[in-house]
Amino acid sequence: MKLTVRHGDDVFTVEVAESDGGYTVSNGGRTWHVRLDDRRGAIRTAVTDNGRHRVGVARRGESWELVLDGISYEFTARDTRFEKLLALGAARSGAAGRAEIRAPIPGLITTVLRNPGDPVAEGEPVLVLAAMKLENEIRSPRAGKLVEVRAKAGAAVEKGELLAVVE
Amino acid sequence: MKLTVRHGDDVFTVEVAESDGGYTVSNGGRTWHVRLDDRRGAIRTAVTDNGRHRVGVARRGESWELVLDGISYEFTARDTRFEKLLALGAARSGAAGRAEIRAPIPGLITTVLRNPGDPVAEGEPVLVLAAMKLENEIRSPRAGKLVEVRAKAGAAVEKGELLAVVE
Amino acid sequence: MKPRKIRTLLVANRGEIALRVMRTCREMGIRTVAVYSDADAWAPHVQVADEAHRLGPPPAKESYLRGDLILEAAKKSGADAVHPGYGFLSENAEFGRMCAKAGVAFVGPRAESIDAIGNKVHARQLAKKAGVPTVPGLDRAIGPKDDAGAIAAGIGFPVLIKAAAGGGGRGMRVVREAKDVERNVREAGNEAAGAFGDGSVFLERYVERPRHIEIQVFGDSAGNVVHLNERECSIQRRHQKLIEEGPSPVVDAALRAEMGRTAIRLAKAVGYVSAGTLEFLLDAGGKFYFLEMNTRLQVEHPVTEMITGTDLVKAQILVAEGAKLPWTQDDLAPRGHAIEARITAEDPFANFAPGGGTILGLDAPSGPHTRWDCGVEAGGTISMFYDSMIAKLICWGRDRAEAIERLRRALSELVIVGVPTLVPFHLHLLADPRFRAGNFHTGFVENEFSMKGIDRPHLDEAAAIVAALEYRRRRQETPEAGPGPAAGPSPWKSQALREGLRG
Amino acid sequence: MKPRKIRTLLVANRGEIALRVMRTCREMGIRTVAVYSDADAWAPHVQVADEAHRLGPPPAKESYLRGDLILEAAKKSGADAVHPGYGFLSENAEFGRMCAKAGVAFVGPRAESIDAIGNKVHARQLAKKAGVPTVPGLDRAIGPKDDAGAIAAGIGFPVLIKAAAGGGGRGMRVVREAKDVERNVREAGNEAAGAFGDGSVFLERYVERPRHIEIQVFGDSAGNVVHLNERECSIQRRHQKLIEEGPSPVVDAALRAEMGRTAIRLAKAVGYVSAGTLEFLLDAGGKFYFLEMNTRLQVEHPVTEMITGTDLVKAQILVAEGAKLPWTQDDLAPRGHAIEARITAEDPFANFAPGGGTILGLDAPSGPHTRWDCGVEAGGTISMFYDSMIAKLICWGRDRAEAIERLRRALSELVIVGVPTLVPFHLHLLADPRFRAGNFHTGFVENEFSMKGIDRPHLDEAAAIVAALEYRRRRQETPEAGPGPAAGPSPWKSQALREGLRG
Repeated sequence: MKLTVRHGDDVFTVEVAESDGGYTVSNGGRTWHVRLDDRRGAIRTAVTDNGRHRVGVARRGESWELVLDGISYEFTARDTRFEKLLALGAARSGAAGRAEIRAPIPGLITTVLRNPGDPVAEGEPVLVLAAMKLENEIRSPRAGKLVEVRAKAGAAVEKGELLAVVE
Repeated sequence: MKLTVRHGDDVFTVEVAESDGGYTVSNGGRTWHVRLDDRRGAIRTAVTDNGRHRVGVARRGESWELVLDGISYEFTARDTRFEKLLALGAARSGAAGRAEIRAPIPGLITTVLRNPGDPVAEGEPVLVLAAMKLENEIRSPRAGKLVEVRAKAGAAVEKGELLAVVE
Repeated sequence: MKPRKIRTLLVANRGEIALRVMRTCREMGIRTVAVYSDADAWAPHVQVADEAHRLGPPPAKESYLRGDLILEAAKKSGADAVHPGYGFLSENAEFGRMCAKAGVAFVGPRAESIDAIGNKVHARQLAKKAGVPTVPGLDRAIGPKDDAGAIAAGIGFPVLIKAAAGGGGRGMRVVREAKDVERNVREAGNEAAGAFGDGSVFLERYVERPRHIEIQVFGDSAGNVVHLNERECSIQRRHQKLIEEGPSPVVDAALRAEMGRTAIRLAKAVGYVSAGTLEFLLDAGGKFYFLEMNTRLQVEHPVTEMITGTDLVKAQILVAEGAKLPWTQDDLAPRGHAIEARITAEDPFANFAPGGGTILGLDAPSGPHTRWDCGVEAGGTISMFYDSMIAKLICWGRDRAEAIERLRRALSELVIVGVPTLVPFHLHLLADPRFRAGNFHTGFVENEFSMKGIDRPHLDEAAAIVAALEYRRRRQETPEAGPGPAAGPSPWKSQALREGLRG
Repeated sequence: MKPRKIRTLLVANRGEIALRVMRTCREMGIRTVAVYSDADAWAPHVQVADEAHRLGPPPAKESYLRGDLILEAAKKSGADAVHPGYGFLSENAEFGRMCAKAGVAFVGPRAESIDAIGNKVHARQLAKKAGVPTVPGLDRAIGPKDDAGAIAAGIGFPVLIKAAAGGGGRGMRVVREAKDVERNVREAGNEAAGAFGDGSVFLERYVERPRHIEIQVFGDSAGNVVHLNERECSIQRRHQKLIEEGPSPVVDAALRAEMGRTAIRLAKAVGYVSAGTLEFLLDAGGKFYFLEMNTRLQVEHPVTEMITGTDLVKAQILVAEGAKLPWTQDDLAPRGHAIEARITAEDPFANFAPGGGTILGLDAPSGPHTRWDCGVEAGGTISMFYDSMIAKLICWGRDRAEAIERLRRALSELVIVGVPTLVPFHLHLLADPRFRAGNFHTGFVENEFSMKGIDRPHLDEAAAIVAALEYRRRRQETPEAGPGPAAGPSPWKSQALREGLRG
């Protein structure tokens, strides 16, 4: 089976197959042998050529969380055929000039610094999100105009919630 | 809902209903209020009138294992209607004069002391079951004749496996 | 205070510290009462208590900071004492007085002590009076008529602007030039007013590359005070401690004795009862300056418990019952070395951004000389309403090197799924040669240590594991692939586990 | 032995002791190699190791007792040392010699020491020569031509028949009358032959109501030997220890020093290297008699580690590398009190019958001065092929009373689902006034303490909880009852958990 595994901007297109009680994952140049224990819990053991790892494993919708040596990785893993369909869809939407500002963590909006229609520079703070006793400035990912500001001071927001749109 | 809850020879026939975010369990004279946390794991919290307990919970087929203050209880819990059907079936089978000797724990049969056809007294050792570095004598539950001996020396047996029959 | 036995104790806190206090209560045969906000209805501290009462909605102001509701719960449950833990109401003198009025023992210092020394400006004045060295600076809050720039120049640059109330780095600024003083005083005042309801700030000399050394003290109502040695807490970021250890690698027996004597003198000057901590700055020349006193149990108290073989919460309760200190100074010589790593839900690869969520899996470390104080469990939530502390991991060793290696080992056993954690930071820091040599200061993490260049070293390996997991999942979910999810060498085991999870 | 650093160590054991050894290895930067039988393919000790090798089918004789296969695995993995743990090959001198021949360090005493003192008859002879008091008896095995009855009469009744090899109570019988001697000697001989492959037995006076006190010793290859104080192990049943503690409530400093000196003298007489334990009987008059020496790490070694602040496995490895002892005698004075409860899968309500099965749920205790050494995990199996040990729980306190209360608290946090455990026994014993007063002996559990009359005190409450669980289950599984199993106040959480479990 051919899979596309993504972590942020890193993409691994790999061929996976069963072999010898485990799995062979090859990435063109490099090949990994992976064995997994057969329990169902969120913490398992994975054996690779590199050693034996106690890993955390969780799946939420399309993404996998993997914890290895204390480090948390968030991956998506898709069949390459599906991946191609998605790419097709994205090309059609034509939203290349538009950037969405979403809540990176759940929290409370304490201050909205800019209004709809305001011009913003790349990296300019647009609002302040308080979470866990710390205040976090949420900045614009690029220069442009704020065409939409959904965030309201005092509102609780979930992770990923749309806060504002820059064009 | 009316349930019959059994633990060994102890039988509790109770009426259970939802009440106030929890459950009311009444046993004629005594009434318990029980609240349960809503996680799915094998260890939960149960709040009763008697206090708050961290309990172990497992279900295997018809029976529940409950661990409370370190003590493991094995219960069956059945709808009383079902219970009546079972009682009916048992009365029909007419196997009152027959006693089965089953393995109380998984282990290895090391010695078979009696042969089919042998008379046995109540409490007389019939075979020896080794488990966890200890040898356990398995005794006849009543006086009678061994009509069947399934156990074989050297065989591994599961918990509950039929070893012999006394009539 | 008249001696009386505490029979039922309400813990006015949540998370790991509530559990930790309840453990000691259980060991002492004291009934425990938990209080909780709606965010914590089935939290571990609620599950473990003998009785539990709801306070209110999730925000702390509507729940854990509501002294009135807490005392109502105490009355309902017949609690004769309240332990405040740390944070929340622990250093609130007014709450202490409310407890006294309600006839409930407050397990902590007397309200007057909190008043006298809880405010940093008062504490400086008290320290001067008691002959305890402080950082050169202004011994009062800056008023509207003061020429802050001139005062700063008099003290000598760089200066530090600090809020008189509160802590945790809020309202704190370093100023290196006269022209920046006025503006920063104003801004720090606003920040302090917002955070603590008290906008007063003061100035002191900024000590460069200092170490944060604190002395644990303990007093009883008969006026006895002992010290329980120092803790080194210089590994911090934005004034949040990340690693604490004891003894300090730079404090020798003579300095320890001197700092201990100094701390006792100041604690006695306010008639201090219960556990308290005096924070000092230690400069590169080995001179120490009193900074402030924390009038409560500290997050890092297990470090002291491991090296001195004590139970500070037990001693707090005994002293609150009117008993004398359970130790003499001679009983408290440190043995070996202990080190604590705070395990918070912060992502060291994303500038320590906090990340809440559900803990999907949790494997705790254990074994020789390893202590795990945890406030959550698998299935529980790290909520955005409170701090991001998940747990504390503390290891003891015969010497500092052994303690550090043990902590690395224990960290390697810890697996948390569902939220990011500080674990990668700790593993990297503990391997740093400067840290291992004991060569650091309070600015070390922010200015000299970096997580850059170690960005997720196992990325390709992790991707390969995910590919294998995803492959297996697809094979198992596709009907033609075989007998379904229970396939594999041990279907019975999986079956039993699923049934156990169903109920 | 030439000093050489151990880089890779194979642990020839399983369960908690394998994990415990690997923890120290990880702290020392030593690679670990696990070996396993088919019953343990994904057991925790296999998961934690850096490398793992299969030995064979589940029975120990075909796996963990196969010294040849173990050394093959050592060769394959490049291991330069083997740690045997306890049990299995740990006191097998022949295996020690096989290791030496293969150029692999055996982390334990020299084979000659095991030969010299591992056999109880030899040990008695050695003890006499070294002027160490032993129980009056026969200093050689009984031969076919001996008149066992006459020998017994000469020693004085009651007499104890003991196997020269092995331990754990096998082949051991008390005889109170001359007429029973012959038969019991024969039967004990048969039992010993079956268990240890050596049917020789000997006789000694049976000491009534003795206490089992053992001294931990440690030697290095330079001939230094120290003792690490005593452990009291009188709480036992059928010669299986259930609770161990240190210091003993009846050993004072003078007796400790005397027993320690005696133990060192005997250890030096055999040139003892590494960790070893000398078992003594202490009679009601305070006289002690040497019984036997265990030439390995003991199950209960954590008791000693907690009161002395040591890591005995680390010291074993250092000494195996050729280093001198890491402590002097003066470093090893005990601090406070430690007590260990063995958590085995045995049902104290069913005459301690072992009960194997799958561990469906496991909540481990933790917190202040609490150590948890566990060999299994949720989802794992207690197999009938090995002993029924699940874990050891060890607590430290400033004094015995505090240690006991802490252990009770920690036991109250422990939840194991799937197999019966000793927990109810421990809770009941720790509450017993005779135990708390330190007033017991090796026959206490079997003859004076009873679990009768405390048969499942919460039965009706448990039944009510089961009824509520069953009711909920039926409501959730019946379509008309609502939205299915994800119903309840936190469907998202349940959802996430199920997804986490699916993968």
